[in-house]
Amino acid sequence: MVLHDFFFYILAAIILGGGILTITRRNAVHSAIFLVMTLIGVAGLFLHLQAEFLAAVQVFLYVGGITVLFLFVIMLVNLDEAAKQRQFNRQWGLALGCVLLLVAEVGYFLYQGRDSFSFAESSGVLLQNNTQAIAMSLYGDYLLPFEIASLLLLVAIIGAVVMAKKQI
Amino acid sequence: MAELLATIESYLQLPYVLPTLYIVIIIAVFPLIAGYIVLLERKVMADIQARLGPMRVGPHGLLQPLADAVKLLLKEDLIPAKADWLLFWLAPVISVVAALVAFSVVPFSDWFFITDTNIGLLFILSISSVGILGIILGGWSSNSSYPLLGALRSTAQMVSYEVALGFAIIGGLMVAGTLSMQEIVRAQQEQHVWFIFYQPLAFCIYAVAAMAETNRSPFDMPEAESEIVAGYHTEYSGFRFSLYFLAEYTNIVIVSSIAITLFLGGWLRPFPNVEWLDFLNYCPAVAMLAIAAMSFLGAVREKRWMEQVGMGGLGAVFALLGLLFLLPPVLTAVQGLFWFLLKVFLIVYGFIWIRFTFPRYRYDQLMKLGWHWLIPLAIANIIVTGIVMVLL
Amino acid sequence: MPDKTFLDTNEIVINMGPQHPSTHGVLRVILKLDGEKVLGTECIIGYLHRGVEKIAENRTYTMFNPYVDRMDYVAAVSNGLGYCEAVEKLLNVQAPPRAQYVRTILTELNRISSHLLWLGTHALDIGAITPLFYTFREREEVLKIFEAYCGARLTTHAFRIGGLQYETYDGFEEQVKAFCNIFPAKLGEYEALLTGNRIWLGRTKGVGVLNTAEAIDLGVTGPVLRASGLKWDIRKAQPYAAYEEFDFDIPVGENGDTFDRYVVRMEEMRQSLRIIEQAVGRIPEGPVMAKVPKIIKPPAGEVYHSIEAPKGELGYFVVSDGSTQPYRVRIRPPSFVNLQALDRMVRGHLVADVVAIIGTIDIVLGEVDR
Amino acid sequence: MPPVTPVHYLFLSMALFTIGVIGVLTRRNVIIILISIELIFNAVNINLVAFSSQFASISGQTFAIFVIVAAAAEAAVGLGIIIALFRNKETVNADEIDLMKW
Repeated sequence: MVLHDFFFYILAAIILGGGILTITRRNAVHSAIFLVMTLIGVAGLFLHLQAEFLAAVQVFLYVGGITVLFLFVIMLVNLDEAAKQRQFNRQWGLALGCVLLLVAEVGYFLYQGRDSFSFAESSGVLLQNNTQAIAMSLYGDYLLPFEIASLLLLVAIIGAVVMAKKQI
Repeated sequence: MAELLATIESYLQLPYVLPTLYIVIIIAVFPLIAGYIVLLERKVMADIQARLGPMRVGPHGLLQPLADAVKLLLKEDLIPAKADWLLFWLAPVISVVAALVAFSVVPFSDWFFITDTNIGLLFILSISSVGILGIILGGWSSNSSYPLLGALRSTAQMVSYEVALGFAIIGGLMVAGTLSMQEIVRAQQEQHVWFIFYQPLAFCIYAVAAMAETNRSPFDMPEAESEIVAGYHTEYSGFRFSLYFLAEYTNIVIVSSIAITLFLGGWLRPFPNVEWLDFLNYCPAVAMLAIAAMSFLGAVREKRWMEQVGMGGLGAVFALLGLLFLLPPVLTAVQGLFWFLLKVFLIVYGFIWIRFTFPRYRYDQLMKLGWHWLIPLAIANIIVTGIVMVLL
Repeated sequence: MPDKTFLDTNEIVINMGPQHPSTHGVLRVILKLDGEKVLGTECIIGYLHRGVEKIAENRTYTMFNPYVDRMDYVAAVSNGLGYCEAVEKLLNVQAPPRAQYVRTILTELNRISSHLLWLGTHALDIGAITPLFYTFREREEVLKIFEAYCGARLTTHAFRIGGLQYETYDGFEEQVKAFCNIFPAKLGEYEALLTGNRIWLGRTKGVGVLNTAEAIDLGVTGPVLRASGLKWDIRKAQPYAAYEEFDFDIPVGENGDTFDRYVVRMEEMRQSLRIIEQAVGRIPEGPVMAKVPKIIKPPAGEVYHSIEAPKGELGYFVVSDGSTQPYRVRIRPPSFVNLQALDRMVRGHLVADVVAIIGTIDIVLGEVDR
Repeated sequence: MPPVTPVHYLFLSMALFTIGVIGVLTRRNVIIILISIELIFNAVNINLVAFSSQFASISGQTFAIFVIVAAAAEAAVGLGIIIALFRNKETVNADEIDLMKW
């Protein structure tokens, strides 16, 4: 299983590298591109965990949908001016300190409880027919949340249109 | 000798060997095929427009793609001074990679495919949606007005038509009951029907949306040369331009492959379950021999001896192939591949035909067609299909 | 990344041309846009100005004749006809009947070739690539007739003051008849590609509407005016050459939109064919040149003569002071006047329609700029 | 090196989450803040899918789909707000958008 683990570390490197570059770039388009790198890394991780359907949805919706939306808005909104200004706000030191404290805390707990985690033996079998299983779960157990999610999307569409339109 | 064959066979049994071999074959051969699709397009265009088309390089211009490739590779590689060079460099690569990766689940025949996952079709859709990034970044990074306008138009068009495309595909998927490309073809074999007969509306919507998705005329708004010069690749030249070109033609083949797999029986021959039509199995051999005969006839009519030799050689190659295909094991092996490629050829021909027949839509008309007609129709199609499937 | 963003400005101004594939030459149009909607235009012309009218004052009447071919270079025969007839009017000379007939045939052939060129490029602007090649195939036949007649294909210099320089060549009538036989089928071919096509209808119907009153106010003439519903054709209103003797209809549009202008021009080609068919059967025998002195020295005076060129009313106002050179030649080019209607036609339409509307006016920049 | 267990995924997820939070808290550009929120969503998704694998239950993946839906809705509305904001205020810097009304 060395190869298997090796892929995990590579994907982790891609995800974290992409993430760090995402939040440090001056140019928002570059940020979006490194976001794509992270997203594709996460999709690879999903494949690695045998969540194939989710991996495809991740690429389809995130990379093909949300990122394109971001790029669209970045092009509509002129960011040349913004790229020349100061990139970080004034309380960045405080924010960083708090976040590191949080990380230390969570990391400590995770490290202490590391032995209680292990992959289920049957996970490979379960995920054989990944698409069907997700469909059954989505349209069976979680039908109500599914409908609510569709409603959420509808509201989001209307909200976005209302806000972005010049005159209504 | 037998030992060697045994060794080779044992290697071929290894899990990654065959797919890797196919990947190499596809990546190596496909640019050439794309070049010949361009030649086909130019020849068909010339025929429709009462001209001859390329005639100079090789007999009947058959070597034109090679000449074009050399020309494009040797062109100066221009990057506009104020362009974002990293993205300018990356954008065509994204386009090409996204287009070529989609081949990994295309079932060329019952044995010639790289992989067959249970999300095959969804995989192609998601990968081709990554290709949009290549276009939008290419337009933006050029730092010029026309490419930016072209990229915005292109993206809006592709995102809109992706919805219609997805809904049309769902119609076919409901009948097939699987996302795996091989299983879809097998389902058509088991149900004794091509899904185009169950889902004619979905096929029509798919065809229109696919044309828009690949930016082909009459939906070639992003490249409308009378309005916005050349759209998102205005600033590209030489090799990078050829990458965009390759991506465009790859996408055409990909959308044709989806249409064929989902609606037109994939690598199955027409009427695969009707026994008295088994003589159709000899079509590959007959087609090769027919091409050979036509090449020989053409060789006789050529004036220059070089071209006579060229056409004659071509005829000889095809005649040999035809004779080879007459061997039963070879015939069985090429059967699926032949029908798949024949169907791809016919659909690509249709694309070209439409391009040189119709005027171009206006941008608002295009959006209206997509949102007012195709998407509602596709949704209605899904609902009707669902009701019918529940009732039966 | 343009300097101004698309969001913060309601109006953007973009420049189209003079190097743009669909301005049909070196027209420069400044477009004021709201998004993709056109708020107004301004045409900048003059990139092809050669001072034709000024040249006329320094050349003799005969020497100036070839210059007029260079104005509307796709309808050179019509230009020549107008100029020759204007000077003939000044001289009070009548070209002999045989010359009149040949002039009519050649001018109508020229009208067909000009309309064919318009059709091909107009369709190309709207994105239909193929009609261009079909129309050029037939235009080639017309140009072959010109070439056989006078040795030139484009700037023909076909006519002389007082008639024709050359007798028609052997086989002229047969060649014209052969063209008349094949052409109706070819017209059907173009219409099969375009007329009923939904995309074509969508791109042309209701686009660039110019109603009758506006058309008259702006002084537009030719097919643009007739498509707006006014039955005005100088060939009928003030017949010249041999037009009086032939039967033909004036096609008229109803809505004055791009589609009507397309239909009117297509029908005009049919009517031109009718005229040619009538004329070619009965070209009278006789001389082709009237008695005109070697050195043309018209009496002092002035004359205005206009003809129905393919693009509209082409008028020549020639003032003579009794010398061998005209004192002043003023040319009323149809394209120049028709181009004024562009602004009225494009307002409220999209950028893509601007291309279609420039095409539908059928301008030739050589004539606009002179 | 020990074999990869869900705890590795949790650490990865935590790191990505942290990067996202840092982005949200320290950047001035609103669009990059939104992008950072996407990073946080992805961190959550990694967790969900890893646990789905640990407990051999598909629910985790189903919820990941809901998260993606929420992310899409958030992006659409968020970018709509940014466009409206930019039209009125000509800036995308979060610390300059400090009035309730203008």
